[in-house]
Amino acid sequence: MNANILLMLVIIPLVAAILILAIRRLSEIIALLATGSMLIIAIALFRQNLTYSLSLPWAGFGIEFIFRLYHFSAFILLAITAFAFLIVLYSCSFMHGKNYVNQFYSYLLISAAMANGAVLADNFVLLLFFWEGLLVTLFGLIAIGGKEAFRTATKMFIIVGVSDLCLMIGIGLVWYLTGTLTISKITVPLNTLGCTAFILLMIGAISKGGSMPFHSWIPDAAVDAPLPFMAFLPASLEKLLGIYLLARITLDMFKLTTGSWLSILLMTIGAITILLAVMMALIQKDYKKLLSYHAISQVGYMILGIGTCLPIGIIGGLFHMINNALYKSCLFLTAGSVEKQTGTTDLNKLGGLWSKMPVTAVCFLITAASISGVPPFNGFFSKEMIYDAAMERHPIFYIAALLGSFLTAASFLKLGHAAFFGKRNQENENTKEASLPMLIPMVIIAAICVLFGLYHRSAVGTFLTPILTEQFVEHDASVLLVTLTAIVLILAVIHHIIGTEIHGGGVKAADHIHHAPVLGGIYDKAEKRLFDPYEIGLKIVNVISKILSFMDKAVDWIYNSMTVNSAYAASDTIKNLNTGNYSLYIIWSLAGGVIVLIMMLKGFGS
Amino acid sequence: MTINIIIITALVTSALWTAMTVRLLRSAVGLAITSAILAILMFRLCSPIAAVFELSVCAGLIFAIFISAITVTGRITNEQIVLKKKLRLRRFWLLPVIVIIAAIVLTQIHFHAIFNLPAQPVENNVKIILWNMRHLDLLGQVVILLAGAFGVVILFKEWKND
Amino acid sequence: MLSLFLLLPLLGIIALNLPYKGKKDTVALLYVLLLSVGQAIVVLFHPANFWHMPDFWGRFFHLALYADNLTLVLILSIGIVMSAAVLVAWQTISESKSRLNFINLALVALIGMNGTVLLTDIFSLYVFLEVTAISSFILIAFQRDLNALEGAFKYIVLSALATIMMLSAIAALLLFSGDTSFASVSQAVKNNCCNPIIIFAITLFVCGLFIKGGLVPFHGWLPAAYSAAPAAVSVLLAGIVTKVAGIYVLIRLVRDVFGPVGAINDILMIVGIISIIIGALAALKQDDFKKILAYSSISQVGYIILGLGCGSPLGIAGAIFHLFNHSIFKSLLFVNSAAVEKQTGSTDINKMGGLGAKMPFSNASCLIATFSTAGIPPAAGFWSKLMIIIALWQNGYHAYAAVAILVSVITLAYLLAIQRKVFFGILPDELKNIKEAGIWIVLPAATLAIIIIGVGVFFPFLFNSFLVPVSNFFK
Amino acid sequence: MTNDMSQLFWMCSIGGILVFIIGIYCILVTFNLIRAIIGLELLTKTVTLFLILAGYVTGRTGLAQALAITLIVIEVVVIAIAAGVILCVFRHNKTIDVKLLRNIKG
Repeated sequence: MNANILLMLVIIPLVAAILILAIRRLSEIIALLATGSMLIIAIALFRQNLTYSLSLPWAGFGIEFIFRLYHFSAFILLAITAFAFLIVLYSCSFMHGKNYVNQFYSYLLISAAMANGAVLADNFVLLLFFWEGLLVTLFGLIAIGGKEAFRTATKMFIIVGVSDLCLMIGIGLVWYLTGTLTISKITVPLNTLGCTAFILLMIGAISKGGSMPFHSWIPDAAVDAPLPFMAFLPASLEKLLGIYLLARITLDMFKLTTGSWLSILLMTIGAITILLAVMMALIQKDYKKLLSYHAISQVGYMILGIGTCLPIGIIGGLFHMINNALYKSCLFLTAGSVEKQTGTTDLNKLGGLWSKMPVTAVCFLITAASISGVPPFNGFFSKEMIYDAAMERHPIFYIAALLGSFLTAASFLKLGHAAFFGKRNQENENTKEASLPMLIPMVIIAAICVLFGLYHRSAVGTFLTPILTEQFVEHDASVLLVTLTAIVLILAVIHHIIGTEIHGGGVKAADHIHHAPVLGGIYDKAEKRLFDPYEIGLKIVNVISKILSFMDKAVDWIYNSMTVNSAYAASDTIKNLNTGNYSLYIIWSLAGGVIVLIMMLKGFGS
Repeated sequence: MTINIIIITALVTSALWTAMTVRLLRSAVGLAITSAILAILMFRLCSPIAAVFELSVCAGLIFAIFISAITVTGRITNEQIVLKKKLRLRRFWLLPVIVIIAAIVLTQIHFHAIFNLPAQPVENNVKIILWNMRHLDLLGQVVILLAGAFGVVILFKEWKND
Repeated sequence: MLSLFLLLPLLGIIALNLPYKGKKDTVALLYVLLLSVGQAIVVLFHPANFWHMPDFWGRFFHLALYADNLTLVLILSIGIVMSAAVLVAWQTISESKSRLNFINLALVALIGMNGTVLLTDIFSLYVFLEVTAISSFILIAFQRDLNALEGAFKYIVLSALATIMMLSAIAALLLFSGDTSFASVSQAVKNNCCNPIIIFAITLFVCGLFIKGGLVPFHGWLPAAYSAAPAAVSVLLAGIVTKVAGIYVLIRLVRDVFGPVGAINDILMIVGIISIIIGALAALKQDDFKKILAYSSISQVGYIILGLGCGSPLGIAGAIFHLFNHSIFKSLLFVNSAAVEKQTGSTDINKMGGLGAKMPFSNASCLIATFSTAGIPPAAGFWSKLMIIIALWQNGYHAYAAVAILVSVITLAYLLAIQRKVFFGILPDELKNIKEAGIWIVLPAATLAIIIIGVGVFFPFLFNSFLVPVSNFFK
Repeated sequence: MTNDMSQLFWMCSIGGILVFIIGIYCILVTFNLIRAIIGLELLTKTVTLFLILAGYVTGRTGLAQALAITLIVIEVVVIAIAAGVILCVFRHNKTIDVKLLRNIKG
């Protein structure tokens, strides 16, 4: 196969996106065709398992257009294209009849193109180009949700923009340190500057992944943006990209070792993200919002896994990445089905849907079990690997991860209970199962979850092990850890049952945590977005801007009175000097000549 | 040497008169005289052909141009001259002073220079030099004369509203 | 075949003035367009056998002509600006006889300018400067408008002063060189570089050229002449005449003939920076479209001189490039002013407003020229200014570089004032029925705008193929 | 010989410089356009003198004469054009007063 095929992965969706904008009526078909053909190309490339490299002349100055395909990127490509295809399929039904359908598809395809490009890019500037392109489509996808969505979009734009700026500076630093922009050739020593560069790049990567503290736009977007967008971008695509980049910088470029403090930093970020986000998730009363906090929380596991710098942790992190992409997108899709069929995602208004929407309910059950780490679903195995690695580094990380697991399970018990079981709401009597194009992607993803769980060894062996340079032999999970996990899960169930008993209802099963003495206050503030770095930043910026505006006025005044007025005064003087009398002009010329002569003779003297 | 000094003094004097005299017509005559004296000086500086040119063109043609210009713009009456004399004197009295001071200062400077005399005898025949070696200048002259003709046609053309 | 640059226009003048009847003005227009576009094309496509072909006329005439890369740049600019000016004249002058007169004089100016850039003799230089100057005097005065006459007279007086300075310098140089060719003058200056008479002569010559080029404080005639001249003449005068007569000659003499004698580089830089500042400041509070452009011209010429005075190859290349750019963007601005003047009958920018909607082409091209003048990418002027500023910085003239950058802001301010007052804002009632200027104004404006953008965008290619050789010539 | 030459040169130069001063003064001070042109003419005389002088002292009278002749021809044309401009001004203003030729200011 020709290496030019790599270009097709970017060109096909772009062309399709333009076509969709032009031909409104055929948007679904074009999108399906485009994503389908991309998927086929990606499968073919993955099966070939070769390393391709494509280099085209571009801007010069070391900025080259290089695409490089190897095992890791082929795998990510496969995942991206597969998700793109499934989500487009789902959207065919979900988005039907809504406004901006063609814009939605077009942005979605451009996002896919940009993501493909970013994964394939072997040059940092090229990567940045696609990365920023993704930012733009992200903005567009959120913004088509409506007026409130525009605010969220702006919020996202600023948060991601700032972290992308960090990425840019980091790239600049790397360039300065190594003298090259070709990613596969870069090896950076971890001295002070190297560490700075790593942190900057890491910020870019994990903020794309949605880790704390760059997360706060995701829950907002969950409310405002079209749902397939959530399933596609924050749930799967962004995680894939962010973690892909994180893995590449930690594994290939900086060669982080277990001894480095950066590893601890990563693990700490991971652990904090897991805990805080899942705490927030636990108290949510909205299907989509709850999921979106989990989307943040799960990133923590991946960062924790990769941050351990142990083979098993890295493999676990990457495995968790793909697993999370699977079950999280499926979960969002079930949310979409519920929203489409019942018209709401408020958990208080839902309930007892399992008999009405059995397929959705089964899919939800499988994926919820998966995310909670119930064996034998895939989430269990990846989490076990991360636990293993975390335990090896320090028990505290393990405990954090395990606690996260407990809360995850608890929150999903609550979600499932509230949405699909329990008392049926009167309004939902006439609810029907979702349509086929919506069910197919859910079922496929749920099936993959089960398959990955059952055949986790071969999945890891096929997809992930080749990424590592060193030999990795998967060993059986340690009995102790599995036992602890099981205990935790059982505890979660018990907690849920007790909670339901106390508060009388699935939705309120976690209310005692919500209203616990200290936590209650914190939760209230968090709900009011007091802890949102963006909001805090806005306040700070407001104060600074007031100060600056005052200073600006002062400077303006000085500028006006000094510079402009003096320039005008000088201008007037010059105008008045030009009297129109040519004798005067002759005198100027002669005087100028005399001065020039004196200078010449002085220069000649010296 | 003495003759040269006399000629140069005469040149300066006539130039001064040209500048100072009240009547424009006299001024033009003064210019012609200055040209003639310059021509004499040029004769003495071994440049006869240029001197003839100077005499015929400057003392002749340019004098004619000035005379015609002065007649068109109108000659002034005697009363106006009396009136103007005082005003002019106020502006021009400084000129002879400056000239005399400059002359004294300049004559005090001891000037000595070695000039670059040609090693081999050079062609000094004006005709040969002008006609054989300076074609570009001749071309320029032709073009300038053409331009002058256009200028005269354009600027001296009768005015329609006259 | 270099003599064709002089002989073909001469032939044209003679043929046009033969006594016969017919549509002389159309023929004349086509002929002068053919010549000026032709000379631009000859430069651009650079057919080797044209430039190196032995001169057929050389058997009869001794025209010691010589062309190097600097000459080529100038020939190109002359061709472009001349064709623009002639087209504008065609639009702005309606009378057939006046058109013919204009074209005759334009041909004279063409001979003068081509001769000036091609010749290699310091006295012939004077002759051809006079040819150029005399044709410009008549061109300024030829509508016999009182203001134009005033401008012409001031130009005549100051130009005569410059001529006399240069001739005295030639006489003084003749004392040492014994000949008037560039080579022997250069040799004489080299051999007697410490002689006060030589220094004096060079100073006189350079000051004469400062007057011709309109640098502060030698600039008195320039605003009057530029602003009072008929529209088409302003294009010609501001675009190319003073650039050839003053700036090109300055570059040629200072670099090739005199060499860096005494403090000449310092003087060039000081005069340059003073011109930049004074020109820009004076332009700031003008009400007259053309006068703003005239002062802007002074300021921009200052940049050229500054680059020249900096002395490094990059600086000189920047100066030459800016010379080219200046001739393009300044003629474009004057074409725009011609369009506005033709349509509104005035050049007072306070009486205008909102013309942008009515005259979109003029507006857009004026904006492009503004960008080029102020040095905003991707217009061509950005690169030349950048080159000059980098050259200044590299040679340690940080203060000069800073001032050059600062004045760019003032440049933008006064040019945007034109934009704001003329093209934006509210359309006065008396200008409601205004239309875009005719095709012969729009066409050159569009072409010049395209050249500016094209040169700006393709600058990286031009840099190596075109500009580096130009500066290398001086080594 | 050279000393004599030197002396003659200097003497003529003094004459030229004095005429130059007179010419410049004339242009600067006069209120009459025609006299301004006469001043210019005086300046040109100086230059002619200088050229011839330079040719004489360096023994290249032929070249100097050729240059001087060219100069004289050009000078006539310039004077003619200037006179034409003055006549046009006279037709506008009915006077040739310099003070009325100061419309373009600033």
